[in-house]
Amino acid sequence: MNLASPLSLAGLAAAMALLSALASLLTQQTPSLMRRLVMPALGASGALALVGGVLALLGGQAETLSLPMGLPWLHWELRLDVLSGFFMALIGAVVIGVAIYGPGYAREFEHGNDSLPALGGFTGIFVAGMQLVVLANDAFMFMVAWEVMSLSSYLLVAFQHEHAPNRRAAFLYLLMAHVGGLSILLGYGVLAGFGDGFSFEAMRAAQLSPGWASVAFLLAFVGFGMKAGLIPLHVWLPEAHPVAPSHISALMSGVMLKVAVYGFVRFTFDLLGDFQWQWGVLALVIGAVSALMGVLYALMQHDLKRLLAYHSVENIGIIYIGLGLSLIFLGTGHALLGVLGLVAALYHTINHALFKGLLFLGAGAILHSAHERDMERMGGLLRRMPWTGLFFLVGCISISALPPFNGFVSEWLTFQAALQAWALQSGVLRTLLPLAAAMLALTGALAAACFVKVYGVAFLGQARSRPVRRAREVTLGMRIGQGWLAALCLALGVLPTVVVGALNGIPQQLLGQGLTQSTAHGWLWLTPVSADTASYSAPFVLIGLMLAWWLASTVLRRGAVRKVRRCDAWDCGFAPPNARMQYTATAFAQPIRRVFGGLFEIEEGVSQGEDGRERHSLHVNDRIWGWIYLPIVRATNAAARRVTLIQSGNVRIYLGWSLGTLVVLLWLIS
Amino acid sequence: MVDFLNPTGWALALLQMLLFSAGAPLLIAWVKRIKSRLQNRRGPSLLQPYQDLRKLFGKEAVMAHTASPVFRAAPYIVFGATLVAASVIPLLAIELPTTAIADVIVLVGFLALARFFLALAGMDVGTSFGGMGASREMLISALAEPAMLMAIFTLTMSAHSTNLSSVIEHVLDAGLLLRPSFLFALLGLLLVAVAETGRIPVDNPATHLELTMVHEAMILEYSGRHLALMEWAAQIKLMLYGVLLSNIFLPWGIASRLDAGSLLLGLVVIVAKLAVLGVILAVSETVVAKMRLFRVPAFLNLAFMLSLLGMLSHVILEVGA
Amino acid sequence: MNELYLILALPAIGAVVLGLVRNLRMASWINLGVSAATFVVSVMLALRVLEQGPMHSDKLLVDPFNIYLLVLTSFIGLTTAIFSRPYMEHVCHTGQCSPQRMRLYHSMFQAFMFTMLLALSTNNLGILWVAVEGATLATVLLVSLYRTPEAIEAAWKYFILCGVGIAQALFGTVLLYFAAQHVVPNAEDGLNWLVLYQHAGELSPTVMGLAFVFLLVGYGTKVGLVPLHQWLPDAHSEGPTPMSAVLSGLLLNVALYAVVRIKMLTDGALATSGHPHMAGYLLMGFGLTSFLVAGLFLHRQRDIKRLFSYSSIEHMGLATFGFGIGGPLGTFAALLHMLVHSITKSSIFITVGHASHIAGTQAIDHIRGLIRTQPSVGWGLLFGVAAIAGFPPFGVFTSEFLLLSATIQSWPWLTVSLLTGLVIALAGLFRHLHPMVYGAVPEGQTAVKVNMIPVAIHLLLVLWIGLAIPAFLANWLDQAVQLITGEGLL
Amino acid sequence: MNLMHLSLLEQTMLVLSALALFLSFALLAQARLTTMVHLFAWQGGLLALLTAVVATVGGAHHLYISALLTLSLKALLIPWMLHRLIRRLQLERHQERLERQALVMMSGAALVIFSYWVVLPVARLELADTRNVVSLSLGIIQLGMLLMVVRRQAVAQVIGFMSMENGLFLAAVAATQGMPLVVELGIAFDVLVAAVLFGVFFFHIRESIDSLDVDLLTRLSEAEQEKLASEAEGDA
Repeated sequence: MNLASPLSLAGLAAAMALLSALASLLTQQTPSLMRRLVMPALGASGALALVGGVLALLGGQAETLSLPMGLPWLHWELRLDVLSGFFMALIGAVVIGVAIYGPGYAREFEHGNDSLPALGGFTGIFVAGMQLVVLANDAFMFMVAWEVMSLSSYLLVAFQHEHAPNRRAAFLYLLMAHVGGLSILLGYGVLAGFGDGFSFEAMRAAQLSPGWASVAFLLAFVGFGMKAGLIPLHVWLPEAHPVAPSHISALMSGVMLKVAVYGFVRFTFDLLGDFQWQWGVLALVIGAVSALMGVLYALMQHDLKRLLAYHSVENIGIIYIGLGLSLIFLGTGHALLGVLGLVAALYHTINHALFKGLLFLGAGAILHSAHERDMERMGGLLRRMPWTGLFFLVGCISISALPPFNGFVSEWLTFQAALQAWALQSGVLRTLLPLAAAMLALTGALAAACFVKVYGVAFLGQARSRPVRRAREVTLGMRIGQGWLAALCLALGVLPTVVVGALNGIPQQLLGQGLTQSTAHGWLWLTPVSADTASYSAPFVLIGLMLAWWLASTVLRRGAVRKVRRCDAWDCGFAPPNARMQYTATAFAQPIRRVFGGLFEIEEGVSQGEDGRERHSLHVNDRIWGWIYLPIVRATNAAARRVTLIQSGNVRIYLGWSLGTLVVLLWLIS
Repeated sequence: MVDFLNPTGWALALLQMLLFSAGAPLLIAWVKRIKSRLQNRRGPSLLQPYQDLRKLFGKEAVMAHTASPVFRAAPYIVFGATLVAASVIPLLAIELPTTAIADVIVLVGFLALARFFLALAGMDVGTSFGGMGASREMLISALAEPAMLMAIFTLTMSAHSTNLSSVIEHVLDAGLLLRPSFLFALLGLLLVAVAETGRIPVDNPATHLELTMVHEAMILEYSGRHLALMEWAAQIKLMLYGVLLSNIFLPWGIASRLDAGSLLLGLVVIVAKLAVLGVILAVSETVVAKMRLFRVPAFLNLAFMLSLLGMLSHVILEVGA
Repeated sequence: MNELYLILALPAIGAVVLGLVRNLRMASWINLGVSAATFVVSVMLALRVLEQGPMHSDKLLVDPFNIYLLVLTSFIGLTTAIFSRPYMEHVCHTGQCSPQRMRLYHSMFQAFMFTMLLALSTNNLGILWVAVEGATLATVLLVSLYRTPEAIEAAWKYFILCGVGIAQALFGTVLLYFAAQHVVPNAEDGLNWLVLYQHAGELSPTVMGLAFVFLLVGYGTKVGLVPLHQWLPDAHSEGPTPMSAVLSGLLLNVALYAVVRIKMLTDGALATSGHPHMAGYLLMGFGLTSFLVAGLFLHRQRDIKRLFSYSSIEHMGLATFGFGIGGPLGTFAALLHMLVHSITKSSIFITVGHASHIAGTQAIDHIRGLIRTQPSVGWGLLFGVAAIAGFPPFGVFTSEFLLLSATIQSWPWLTVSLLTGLVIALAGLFRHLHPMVYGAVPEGQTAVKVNMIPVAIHLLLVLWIGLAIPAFLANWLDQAVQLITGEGLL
Repeated sequence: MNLMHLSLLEQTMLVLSALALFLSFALLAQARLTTMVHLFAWQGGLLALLTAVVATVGGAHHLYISALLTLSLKALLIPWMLHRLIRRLQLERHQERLERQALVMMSGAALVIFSYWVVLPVARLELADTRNVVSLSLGIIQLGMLLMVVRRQAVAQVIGFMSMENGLFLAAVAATQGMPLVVELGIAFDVLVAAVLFGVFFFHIRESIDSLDVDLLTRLSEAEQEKLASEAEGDA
């Protein structure tokens, strides 16, 4: 096959990632190789993935390649079709940013006892694993790649394992990842049981009874939801994502969750086929709950990375809302609207990959130059790190779904999908969908609140601690890495028509139907269903805003006094404000905490510090943990304690067991 | 969809944008006037807001040492976003090219964008009041947004479109129907509008009493042209909601053809509607007292409930209607 | 056949010679040499069998089923010998064990290898019994090598329990012989495997059922099936680490091998009777119980070697379950699982040996921060455990994957319990592993001289199998499957 | 079955096996170690005799060898070794009263009945001319196990183990007229080695816990670890 074909590019991408993993073994002796060899290789992998993915996405036809690996009767087979092409491109886009950003960030590990080979190596394997998951064309290879992805990311979570919380997080992550993996495996098992064998072709051909189809769907939903971080399966996510090195957090939150979404889409829309609207309802409800709870928990955080991790839960929720809508429409026979939901979900998928990656890189930049993750100790960073500040602002606007950035477009599409509820027969569904849309609206508004808090507390105002006051702008590479993602955020926000046009290939392939109308009126106009139902022209919006700003800033200023005098803040004439008088993140979230108090487990109190001062302490905990997970842990430990009674230590009792077993067996067979 | 090469359409859009920016202060003045009348005061002249704006534009701007570029950019962004939002709403006529550029959801997006930067500006200087105002503003808007969208969804679902022109057209074509869903939606949207525009009982634009401020707290540090832009934006926002309410629920009189006569009619009608709305607002503000911040959620839940009722009654009572 | 005789002769002679050699260094080298020679010869034999097909005399027998176990056995014997050289030297320097006992150790090591190979290659079920019993006798003194009270207690339990168990097996063998006498032409070879296998259909079901139960209980004790397993953790944890490696890498396999051979006969005999799958059901029951119970046991461990011996029980349970399910896929999976488990587990025990030298104790609570103290050991342990816990790309995942798919095909609902067990086991392993490998270096813990080459070899092998099952191995296993189930997979 | 149809030798065979079973009961009941050794020796003797009888009945001449083997090994050598051990361990006077002796006896009887019930279908097959001796031998085996379960004394346990071996041997002889010779030899060798090793272990145990009471051998138990664990949790 020719080397320029998308698939071979994608394959090369995975190979390059593995290569960078190998290369990083050399960094033990010469740390500088991290900068000079490992990260460039990773970037190359990303670029190849991006190119190959985009080509496949536009090319539209699938190609396969069989590798002499795996089981003797089931060789690994790579397959690059439109869907996997899209996700390859997504992975590539973020990986490029990370690879440009990485060297500067990894420099701090060159001295100190964290091992660079581990960092580079596992990163490479991690990326390769994700790319292979997307490329896999049989359940076995899929599971191998999937678990490799989990394992390597687990090792990256445990990278700085001196800190006990990191170890705990890694353990929890590994455990839940394993549960999820097994659940997925079981789901594939059901499909394989009805089809013949574990190759995806066989599974597509499989004819399932509705009952078994639902079982398979549930297994897949749980399995992929576990990785994607749907509530209530999300508890590992806010623990694990923050403790990894920031560019890894960007990969985990930005890309790995999307790989989970890929798995779900591949499983449900491609392999499973004939849809039932009840699935959609499940996805919709869980998605809506995840979105709302995710953003609410995020609002309660003051650890920046943890906050971002909770926002991943929120955005995954939004994606699943889109998928749920799609399933509902498909299940009730409205193919076109189903396509709309799917496209909205996929659009949000790539958007979230971009801006969440961007935000994590920004958080990493802060961590890198101020060594601070706690927002309560930040402040005024915009003046110290203007570029990071700018890019972070872009991220904030995008994730808050504000025009003209990308986050808005996908949420707009989701709304459009939800608003087509009138097409449905059942009145219940017709009310459910707008309700979900209202939840989505609430989520969006709360997200905006949350990021006003983040940006206002971290980047605006005055510095709240010395290291933050000393913070300096990060290296050029780290800035470019962020800038790349920021630029993409804007581009996807302004040119939605192009993106949707490209995305169209996916439903074409999976469902045999695309959004015929969406781009019917040229690249300027996004008209998902039809022109008079709804239309959105992002370029014009951008132009309009620019125009208005220009108007306000020039026309109105004509004649006005131009110069600006600097002096102390007025603040209603109180004493000039100092850093400690600023509104803190906790204070900012207090009204919301009070309004939604029932959802959190709040421990608030005043304690006597060792220096005799009174200290106010506030802990907001996840209720889910106590509701679901602790009981399981207790049950396991109790069972383990019971079981140890077999091993009493007295040899006579052991003999008794032996005799008893014999007698019982003899009695059984007689 | 409307043709975009029709210059009159664009001219009209530009015209109504100007009308918005020009008329907004007048509306405020009108409301103030009625209020003071109701309180047995003479009240300021109807031109007072214009004079205030002129004065502010004339003054030099003062900024705190700690203020960042965001603080400086915010007024322009807020004003711009609000203005663009306003340009999307059919004021005099339906056939607006701009309504195709941005539908009602985008409209909400524009307002959210403005709010986002307003709140950031509040946080920027790092005063306690600014933060307080931002925090409260975001809470209120967060609670208001679902109610607002729910109300709008009620309309859009019966109109099968989120394009404001189409919605209004739909209502016009349907003729005068007494729809329970619209009734509830209207009430819900009214409450939302009160909350979003920072009027009593949610917020009191006339006070600088620290603990009750919301909007004022955020623009506390502004002065000169910056302040002017912020104030102006707020006024436009108020008018925007007024027009939205009146033109969506009672669109009669709005020009569906682009000739001078109907446009003039449209102008007269909209002025009348806004005048009435202003009176209602003034009356309600005189009879109702400002409520504690933590009563606001209840207020907005009521709004949401009303909108939800609207949606339900649409689904249950008006299917196929 | 000559290679086969050579394979048996080498360790036998080695045992005798090593019994006489006084010089410790020389002894360990001889031990190494003999193991290496055995391995080489077994590989040669394997190649022969691969091209010429099975061969047998009336005493000995080589078929695809046992040849792969033969190679595995001699291979693990070799790597363990490599590891045991520096390890036992270290033991001697710390004075845990006197030179003449080292002589015993080396000689018994080879004696054990001899019994293992004999048990695998014999064509006579009686000799099979004798060999397995001999394995017990050879290892019991090694378990008590350090002469600590614990060691002696462990050895005593090992001795008594396995002795009693094996006695049951003998009774089973007698019954088998009894059943055979009336069907085989010549009563003398009533225990000759091949003959029996030819006449399996004619054996009286009643007697065979009875015999199978006794043999299952007997050899099952050696496999470590719950609730007959109690000797296993003790013996593994108290014996010298190389011993633990071979015990859990080889002895369990050989015992399971015996069980499977018997099952083949029983299935043949019961094929026409009322409940043809009786043997399979019993194996499934025992396998599942062992798997789940052992998984729970993992959670409460405080001794690192006990921990991994329970994991051995768990995996043996899994393999037994696989054989119980039967069918080409299940059997293939079980065979593969035996293979990868013994490779992985022996490598883990080797690493654990080093780890306990680094920390100076086997108590999990005192083994800390291995990765920082000595990265090779720390990562080795981490990856070994990841492999045994069934993470790809290591081979254990492959076998477990196949096992699961076999289960889904025939017993869909059992998969749930299997998955639960896997998760419980994973949690049990990693909750102990984490503090051991991660974290900062504790006070006074220093690196020691280690030889991680065997570990690397083992893990690479498992990795290879996990990424791509080599064709020859696949065919090999497939022939074994054909032998056991009658139908092939490929 | 009807004794009438049996030849005298066959009848003696049955009598001998019955006696062997009785001896197992006696072993179960006997408190004094030395006496147990004697009983064990007697059992071995009986087996040897029985083997010889079977040999003459079935005309299986290789059985004479194994009869000789048994006599020398089970009746003379091993008992002698045990005696020496007991003397060197100063256990001549050692007595171990069984608690709940009646219960043990009853369960022993129950086991015998059970094994009879188990083997019944086999006997029904009428394959062997030596009717139910197999079930007797199984009974002896199970009694041996029972003995090991109820006796706390290491030596007593070993005697139980050896009497199990006797049971096995009886089974082999009665059911199949002995195993193939090579197997016989192998078994004999194993038993011998086992006996020697047991001897070694007595001393090891003695010096480690200066007693031979196996109930004291409970260092290695999860229950113990359980206690530690709970303490650890208590500290934490």
